[in-house]
Amino acid sequence: MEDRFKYGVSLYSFTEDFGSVMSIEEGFDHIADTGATGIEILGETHVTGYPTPDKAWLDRWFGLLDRTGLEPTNMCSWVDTKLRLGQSLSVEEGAAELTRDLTLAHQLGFKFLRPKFGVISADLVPDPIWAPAVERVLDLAHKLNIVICPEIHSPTPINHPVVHGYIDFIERTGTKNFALLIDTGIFQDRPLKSWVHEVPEGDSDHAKLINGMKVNPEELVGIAPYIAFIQAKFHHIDDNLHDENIPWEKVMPVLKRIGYTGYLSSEYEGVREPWVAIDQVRRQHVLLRRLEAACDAVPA
Amino acid sequence: MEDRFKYGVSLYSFTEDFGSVMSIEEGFDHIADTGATGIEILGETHVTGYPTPDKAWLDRWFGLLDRTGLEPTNMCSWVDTKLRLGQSLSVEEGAAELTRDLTLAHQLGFKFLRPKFGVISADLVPDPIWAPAVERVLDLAHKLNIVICPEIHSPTPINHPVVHGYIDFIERTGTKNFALLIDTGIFQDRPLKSWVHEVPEGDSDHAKLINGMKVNPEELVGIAPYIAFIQAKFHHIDDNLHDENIPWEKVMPVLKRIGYTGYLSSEYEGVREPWVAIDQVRRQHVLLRRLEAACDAVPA
Amino acid sequence: MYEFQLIQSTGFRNHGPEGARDGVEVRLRLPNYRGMRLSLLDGIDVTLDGEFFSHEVTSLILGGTVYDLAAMRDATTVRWAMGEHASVLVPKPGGLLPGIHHVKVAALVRSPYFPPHLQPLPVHGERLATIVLP
Amino acid sequence: MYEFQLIQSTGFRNHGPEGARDGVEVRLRLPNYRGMRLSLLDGIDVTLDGEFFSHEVTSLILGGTVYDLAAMRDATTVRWAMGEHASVLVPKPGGLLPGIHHVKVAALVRSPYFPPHLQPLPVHGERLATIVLP
Ligand SMILES: [Mn+2]
Ligand SMILES: [Mn+2]
Repeated sequence: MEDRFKYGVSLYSFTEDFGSVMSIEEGFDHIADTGATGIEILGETHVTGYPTPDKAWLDRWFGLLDRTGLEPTNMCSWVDTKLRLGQSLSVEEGAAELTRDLTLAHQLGFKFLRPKFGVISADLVPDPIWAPAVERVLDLAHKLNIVICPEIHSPTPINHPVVHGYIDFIERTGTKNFALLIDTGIFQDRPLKSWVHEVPEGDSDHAKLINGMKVNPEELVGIAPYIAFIQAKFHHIDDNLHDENIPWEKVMPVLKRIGYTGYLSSEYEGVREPWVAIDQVRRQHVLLRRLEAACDAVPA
Repeated sequence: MEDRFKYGVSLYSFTEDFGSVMSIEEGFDHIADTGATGIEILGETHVTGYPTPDKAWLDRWFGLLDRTGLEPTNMCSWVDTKLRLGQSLSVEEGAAELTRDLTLAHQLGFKFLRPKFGVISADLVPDPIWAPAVERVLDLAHKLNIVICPEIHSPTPINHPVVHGYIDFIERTGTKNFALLIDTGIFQDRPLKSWVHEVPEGDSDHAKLINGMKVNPEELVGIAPYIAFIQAKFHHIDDNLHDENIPWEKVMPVLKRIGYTGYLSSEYEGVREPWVAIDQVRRQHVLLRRLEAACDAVPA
Repeated sequence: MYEFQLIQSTGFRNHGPEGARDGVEVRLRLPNYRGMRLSLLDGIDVTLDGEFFSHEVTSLILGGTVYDLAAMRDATTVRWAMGEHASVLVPKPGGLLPGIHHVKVAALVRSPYFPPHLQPLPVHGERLATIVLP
Repeated sequence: MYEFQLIQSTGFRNHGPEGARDGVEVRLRLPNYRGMRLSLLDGIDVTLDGEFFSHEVTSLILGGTVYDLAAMRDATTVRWAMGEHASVLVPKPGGLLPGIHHVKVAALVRSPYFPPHLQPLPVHGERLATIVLP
């Protein structure tokens, strides 16, 4: 079964739970009980004492990995280029943010690091320091065996200058330590019934984010060699196991066809209520595994 | 201010929170922030490892008392006379249950122990082992400086053979270590809007429990010397700081008149939703303190 | 910490060796506001997608030990503590298929301080829950 | 653990010496799904019973230190961590009377990965909350 997907869950799924009804222990248990093998986290959310957790927390972390058999997959981080009002981070400072998170991710056993760069425009062009800052830490990433992957996330589609820029960077540097992370929210093709994002209603992006980018999953084919990790973003799976927003029946066969064998890491982002995500993630895993089995049953 | 009431809170108030959205640390913080000085608990609910908590838990307990300045008031316990199907506890077994809880209550620093005895009739007459079982532990209670107080709780009113039986016991034994605990639910004089008890709708007690016993607070006068502790049971205080069920404006002056200077220990028992009790308890403390101040302002 | 609902999302799973499932586990929070000795629990009725399993045929898995109704009634010194999960084991050969299922439980709890005619009282839970793995 | 709501029930209290209160504290959970450096918070507007206090006059008490807006903007190395409470300090001489009050807050959060025209975005909370002690 070398060519099967790997199933994971991001603790981000439990955003409405974490800190008020769930601690990291329960998060591990909920993930492990789905049969997933990987856990994804947000460094600044889930690591107590970030970026330098104390020994007690580290013992707890490795104890939980050990008990549940989960492996750390991707750690999400931020490069807060607008940390100061009126003065953006320099390249050196950006590289320092990346170094901080590469170091922590490595310490915790992660293989992927997703940095979210600050942007400079309404269409989310990242601060141009991203390229030289990443270039400065490629050697470190190589040494730590971590792939840095920027997230292709709605409202940025696949065919977009930002994505082209990332691919040009990979080609120019020849690095194996920088690749793309796809957030499946870009495939959303039906409107959200509940709006959970921060973007105000009057904003030009609002309709796009509500209705979905409707990126054609076939577009994955063109960027296949650059995809390192997939966040299986979703918003609601109904009582008939039907995803109301993401066309998994179109996405999964393409992922099979391009030979993706990495993680599908659940990212639930639905109604803002506690105790909803736990079962939603379980539903998604049934749905995805069922679709994968159907794909595998068809002779290639 | 020697003649003022003492204000406390029972962790029972947070029944819909405890274990799913609140741990004991938060319970202490919520109580301390009301300005209360006392904390009441249920042994079997709030003591991890009951009846023999380990050293780590005990350290935590004393650390919390120390940090918040709260004093342990009453510990609630049960004498489960129907522990076995078809065979009630013997007197010896009942005394052993009491000994178990006296020991724990003392270890944790409590001054009162409320045992809830199993009953033998529809009108809640306690199993007759209660008297000889209590009698066997009176010396221990004396040695540990703990007052054992059965709870006078709806649907049992003040003027009832069960209460008379407790008073006869006190008179007969001359003990200072057995006295009455009054649950202010007996004064409820308007119907509950939400029903949170286990008693089924068809049951004869149902209407009584919904509508309230309407015990006249003046009846406290006749049992004044026997009252050791008061659980300030309530169900809903509305946005105008008006208690919808308990006539505090009648209860508080009587408590003043009989010279009660013990604890009013909040017992919220309203809608079964998390994050409701915390503010309801705060409302009750404002209401009770305001009524007490009004009583104190009237020249005696 | 418990999920708020009586029937927990996590822990709803098939029981027994993969490929030879012999039952279904339904994980519960403590069906009481106080920890209790197991002999105060008079078994748990479970209904899975409309199929009823009486408390006389289900068991409870607590702390790694399986208690059938007789064993539960004898367990006067075993505590189901506040904060501790337990699972009802429903004897259903083959288990359930992965997917969303309708689950109902009634935990029969004896509270000796309640009137004798109200013993045991059922504590009810009902929800849709998901079995992930076959 | 946090209460679920942004504005916490506990920690809503008067500030300053008893009898000479100089403000009101409104305790909040972290107004973000990730811990953040304090310089990403551009202050917090508070409305108490209809009386508006701009983020330019309120302060934040975090880890025992009081940050006014200027100090917050400078605090590029101080973190408001997930799980940590902080309180907005509202300058209101005399404080509030014990009782139920209407409280609104807007925490102004800068998220550099959001478009520049959406900086800062307000994170809103509104509720009735109770001051217990004078
Ligand atoms: Mn994502
Ligand atoms: Mn009571």
